Amino acid sequence: MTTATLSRWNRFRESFLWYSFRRDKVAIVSFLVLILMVLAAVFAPLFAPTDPYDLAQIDIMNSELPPVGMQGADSAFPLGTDAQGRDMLSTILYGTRVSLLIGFGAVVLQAALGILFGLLAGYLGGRVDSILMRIADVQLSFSTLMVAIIVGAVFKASFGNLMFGEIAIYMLIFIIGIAEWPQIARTVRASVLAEKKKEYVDAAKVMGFRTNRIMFRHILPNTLSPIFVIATVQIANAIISEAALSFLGLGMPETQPSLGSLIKSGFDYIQSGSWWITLIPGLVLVVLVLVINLLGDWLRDVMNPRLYKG
Amino acid sequence: MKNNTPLLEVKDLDVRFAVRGGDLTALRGISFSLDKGERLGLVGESGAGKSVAAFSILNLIARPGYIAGGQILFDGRDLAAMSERELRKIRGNRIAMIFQDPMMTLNPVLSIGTQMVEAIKAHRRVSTKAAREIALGKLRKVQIPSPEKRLDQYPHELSGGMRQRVIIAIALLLEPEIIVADEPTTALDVTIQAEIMALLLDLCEQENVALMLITHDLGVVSQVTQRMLVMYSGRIIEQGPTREVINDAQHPYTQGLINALPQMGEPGARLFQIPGSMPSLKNVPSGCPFHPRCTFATDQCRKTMPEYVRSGNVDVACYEVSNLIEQEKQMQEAGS
Amino acid sequence: MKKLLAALVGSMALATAPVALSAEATKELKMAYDADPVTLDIHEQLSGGILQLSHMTFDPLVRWTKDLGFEARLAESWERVDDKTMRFKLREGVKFHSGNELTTKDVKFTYDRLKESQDFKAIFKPFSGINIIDDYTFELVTSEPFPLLLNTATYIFPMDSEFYSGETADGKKKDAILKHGNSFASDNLSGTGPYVVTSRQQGVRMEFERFADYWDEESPGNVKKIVLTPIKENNTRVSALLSGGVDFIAPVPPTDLDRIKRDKDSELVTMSGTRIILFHMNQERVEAFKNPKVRQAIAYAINQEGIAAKIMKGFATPAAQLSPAGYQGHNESLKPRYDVEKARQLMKEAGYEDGFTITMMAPNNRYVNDDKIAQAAAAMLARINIKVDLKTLPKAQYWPEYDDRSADMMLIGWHADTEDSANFYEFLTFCTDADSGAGQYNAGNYCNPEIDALVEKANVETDLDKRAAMLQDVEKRLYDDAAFVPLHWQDLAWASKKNVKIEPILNVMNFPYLGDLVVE
Amino acid sequence: MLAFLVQRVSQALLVMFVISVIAFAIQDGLGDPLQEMVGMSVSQEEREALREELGLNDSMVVQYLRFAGKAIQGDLGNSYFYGKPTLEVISEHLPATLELVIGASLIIMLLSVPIGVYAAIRPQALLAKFFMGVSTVGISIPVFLTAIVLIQIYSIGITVEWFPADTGWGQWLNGALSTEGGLPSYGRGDDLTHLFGTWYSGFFSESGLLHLILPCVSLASIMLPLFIRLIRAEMMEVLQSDYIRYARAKGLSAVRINFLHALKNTMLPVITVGGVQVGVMVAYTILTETVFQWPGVGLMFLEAITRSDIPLIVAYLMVVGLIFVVTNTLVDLVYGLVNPTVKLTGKKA
Repeated sequence: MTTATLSRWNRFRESFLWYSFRRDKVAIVSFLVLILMVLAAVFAPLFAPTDPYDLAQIDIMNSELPPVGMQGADSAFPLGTDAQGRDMLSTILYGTRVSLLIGFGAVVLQAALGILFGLLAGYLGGRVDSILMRIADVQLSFSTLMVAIIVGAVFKASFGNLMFGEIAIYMLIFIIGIAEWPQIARTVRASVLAEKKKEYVDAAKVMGFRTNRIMFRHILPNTLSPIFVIATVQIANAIISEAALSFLGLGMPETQPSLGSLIKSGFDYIQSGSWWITLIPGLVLVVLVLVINLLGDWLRDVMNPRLYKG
Repeated sequence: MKNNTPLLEVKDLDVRFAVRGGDLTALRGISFSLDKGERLGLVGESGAGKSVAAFSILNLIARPGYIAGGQILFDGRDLAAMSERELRKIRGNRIAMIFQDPMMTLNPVLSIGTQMVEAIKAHRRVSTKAAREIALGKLRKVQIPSPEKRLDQYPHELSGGMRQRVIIAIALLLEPEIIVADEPTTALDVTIQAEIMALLLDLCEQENVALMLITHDLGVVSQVTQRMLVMYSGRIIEQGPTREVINDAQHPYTQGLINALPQMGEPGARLFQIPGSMPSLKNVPSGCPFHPRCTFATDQCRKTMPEYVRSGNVDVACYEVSNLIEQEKQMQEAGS
Repeated sequence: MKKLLAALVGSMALATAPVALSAEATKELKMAYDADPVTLDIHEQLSGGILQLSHMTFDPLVRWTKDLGFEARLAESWERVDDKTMRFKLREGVKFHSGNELTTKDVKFTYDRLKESQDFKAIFKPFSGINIIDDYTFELVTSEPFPLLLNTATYIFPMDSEFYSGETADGKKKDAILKHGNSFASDNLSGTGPYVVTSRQQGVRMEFERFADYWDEESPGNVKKIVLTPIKENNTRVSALLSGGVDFIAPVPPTDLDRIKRDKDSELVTMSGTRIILFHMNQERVEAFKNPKVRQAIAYAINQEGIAAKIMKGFATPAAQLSPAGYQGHNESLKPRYDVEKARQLMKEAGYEDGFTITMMAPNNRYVNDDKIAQAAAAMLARINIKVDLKTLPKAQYWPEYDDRSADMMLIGWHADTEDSANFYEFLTFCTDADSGAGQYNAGNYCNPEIDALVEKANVETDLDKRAAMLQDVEKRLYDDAAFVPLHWQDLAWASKKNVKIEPILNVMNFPYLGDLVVE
Repeated sequence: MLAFLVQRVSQALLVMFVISVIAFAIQDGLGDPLQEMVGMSVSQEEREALREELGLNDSMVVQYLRFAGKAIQGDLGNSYFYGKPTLEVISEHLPATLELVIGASLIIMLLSVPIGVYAAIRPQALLAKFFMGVSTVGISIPVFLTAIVLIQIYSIGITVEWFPADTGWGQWLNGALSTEGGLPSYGRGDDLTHLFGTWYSGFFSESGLLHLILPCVSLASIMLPLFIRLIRAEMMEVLQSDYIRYARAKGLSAVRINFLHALKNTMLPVITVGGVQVGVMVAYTILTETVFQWPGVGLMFLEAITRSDIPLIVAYLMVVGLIFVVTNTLVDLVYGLVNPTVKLTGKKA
């Protein structure tokens, strides 16, 4: 039975990835929950009863209503309302969208920078490697918070304050992207150093391929598995970093809340009665990040060839 | 040379790997024995199950492999059924192992001294000083230059050959009755291979230690071992005294192996090659596993697994051979 | 390098004091404010924190009573000589922490230093001089007839002139006022107040001990030692009280009021404050704001009661004017006028039926719930088609933006230093005039010379009733002209363990007289 | 070895230089320090005079050169708010943060090694799966949420009445779950023992230790899960290697194989990654210190930001940059000691 040229779909169905996914209940549940949340977030305008960004719909008089099921609840607001009288359900949907946008956006930026610098440092080695790694060290000594303060200040200086509302999302993606690219760069560099020793790289050199063709067409595909693994963890980290920045008042503005800034705005109320303003978005954030981390774990065990034998 | 009870007897050993889509059989009911001081060779292409056989002796097969059936009798007790605690007393003490790649066998972060002393203290109640003395003795025995310095060095500071000498020294530390060597010289460069193999042979003879040598190099087998087994796809297809098997190979596969040796052909002629390749464990052919590559294959070979038949001192599992023997017997009866 | 924790500040005072402590001062008090004083030099900065420290370690000539009256402290009695001078009789036998006697030379020293201080010199501008009659009588003279002389006298905390004169070991003048350096006065203190500072670690802890020789024997206070810890985070400060870590906290955020009421062994005290929170509508930036109808429409659109009830949790008094109750300028007849229909109608009359877009800015950590108030206001304006682009900033970044008037509507809170209505108008509604400093915080660029003239006249009117009528008339005109959008007066709240009787020592200016605090 | 140290010192100086340049460049974006120093009713020209006096009106380059000139002699300027040299202010607050990081690191080391190794040896065991689950959830909860929950439960105390109080087991469950709290929820306590210079330690007094518990647990809650998963993954990989199989072939005991042969090899990558995380942890202290009012450099930095006390901000960024380089160097040294295959100057890829 010679291996017929299986279509891409068959190859996927046959692959170990699909096989272990089917058998790993945790992975299935996490994946479904993630898909559910992403869909709910993307189609927020459809599901959300009210549009939290349209200030006219918000009435201060029904602020801090408890979720349905507790006394004093109002059926129009299933999950209750926040301090401003905004419907929690719709604000959370929009907030999840913002958080996911920031999470994925930041990681895409991190991956782009990380892969580029990681490949260059790993493959070229020598002076390029030490320079890039020094830059990475300097970068790592800036925690996300400091980068946020610095970039925030530069943005304000150049664009002035009024523009801040619209560009907050892109700025946060830029901040978290800049702050954390060394993590991916180090991983890529480590696996490139390992791959570089292998014969197929010498074979490619012998065939006279140009350096960047070797790097991107040959070495990069082989380092994809660690990148995938760290990328999922970084998405979870990015969402948590945004929440931390919002807690310190450097994240999203109140008018366009992300999950993090929702938690922050409810923070004062948590111990004084209306605990739901912080805890419900907090719960959503924890579930979202948990699901991504679980998928990351599963991916790591599947992708990591060495563990495959175990 | 054969006294009545063999030192080690393997009966119908079955080893399987629990992998996706059902179990793969790596060893299909193999049986052989090893006498005191005897040197036995296991030969076959890679993937025939040689290493699995070696590791199963001390039940060191890594998950998901497991011993599915059969017995490994040593000193009257079945190692396959023994508890981990009991087995630990035998490992390294009465049966020692030598792995293939010296670069990977020694723990990179522990000194040679530590790794030798700990082996002794695992089985003998001796002081560390006494253990170091024993270690030094063994290092001298394997002719390592300035052994005292070696004890405090780390594996990465020694060459491949030097490290294999250390590993042989470790194997001999507790005067074991059997050494199982899994391709001990394959990873070394050619010049050192002969030297190390000679050292191993020499020491086994001096210490009267039985040697079970796993290799794919027929040259080494013919010089070092007294008996040999030829394995193919998890089964022993031929076993007997090395001299007889090499000179008068019965099984077509063994003949193919021997003809493939370069010195047998005329200079400049194309080397002989056995057509096809070793079947993967996932789809082992029916009947005699060699039949797709065998020129003498008949329907019978394709349907059922041939039984062993004795030809001289050699046991062979091949219908063609058993038919030839049958015909010879009939001719002798007819002739007499 | 000063030894930090055990440094005895103003130690000479204790060393010489007689050993016998007044028997009843035995209790210890652990308290937490949201910040600790930035310096011990009470003339370095005019802020709530420094004035609270002054009342603990110094005594003023006169001090406010609970009902905004005056109580004699170091000045035993006073009488008006003519409409420009007031004669004061100093109390005798009062000792400083350093053991020196209080005499009029200390008052003169303090007066001169106040005239030098960058923060206080504005308040003492009306004063032209001080005449020393003898050791225990002096006169304060103003260049013009000045009705608020006593109000300002509450800021004079006589300092120990001898202690603060001369030079320190390394040649620095002891009485120097240094804004950003380390002056002698910022680390050492000798006053007449009930407490001596025994140790201080900036931002971490501050310890006070009862002054054995305190002149006010009738004071019921029985607290021997006070430990002040600054706890910035509201949540943590309230948790510290509830978990028994501290006995007295201030301020208490509105969100935690009922949690403290529910807690059986703590007690909550609230009072309506005198700090007005309001929005300015910048007429120069937005053409529509020039039209009084539009300003009134906005005034009608804002629901002060809703904000006070829902956001401030009933912890603020809705306002329709600047002067709070108790101030001369307070005009009873002015009530908040929330009526969305009328607001829409006014917008139609002014021709802005489909509204317009404006920018709004507010601080997010200066006043209680400042960012939440701004958000609520933005939502209310959206109902009359005024689309608001809101931006909230930390106070350090907000004030430079405020000075540059960089948004159409800006939030500000104001507390009159002189506890008198005129101060509101001078800073918030006067036509802006760079050199005189009038209207410095008038972010609305509102200018009504008539009203300014009326206030000037009131400032020199010594007959209090006439003055009150004038000031109330000013409030009415500002109300009719909708010069700004008043929101509420921020209430004050303190909380303590049940056995710490804080209610009697608290007042509207938020200067707790801890010297008289009784702990059961 | 010397070359290695010289290289690291030069890197430290480079890091600090870059940070100071960046910090100065964004100076005016950080707000106006005058607001905090002056009362509301101070007139405009008073402020102008003060601004002139502080040299705030000079061009950014002039200010930076003046700063750099003094910085070389170790004087990083005076903090506007504290009125004292910034280095003195930082040295007063640094011990509190270091004690927090030390406490959290101890918790992490004591817990992550045993749990990580156990989860690697018996990945299928229920307890291992439980630990892994808890660690994954741990990573997903932001630190300030953990901190509040800890304060509510262990400091203020919660009374649980979910279960029917009339039944025996209900009462028992209610009792078991309720806590009276009592653990301090803010500050470092009042009885600190003086070690040296400005280091007042909380480790040596009962009240000091009590005050350390909740903040250290909160800070550890971020890194603990990361280390558990790292040790588990690394250990499982090491257990597959030939030298472990050889160790078993030598008949060594399982304990010796796991905790010497395997663990020593496992700890190598954990040390390098762990070292980097210590640097990151210093940044997380900002959140923990805010919630627990812990007088460390984190809280000081945050207040400096709200007061835009620029010299203090610049000094803090440089000191944290230095701490990061120092921890990196220490990590490489420790790595060199533990991993014999690495000469002290080289760094194994």
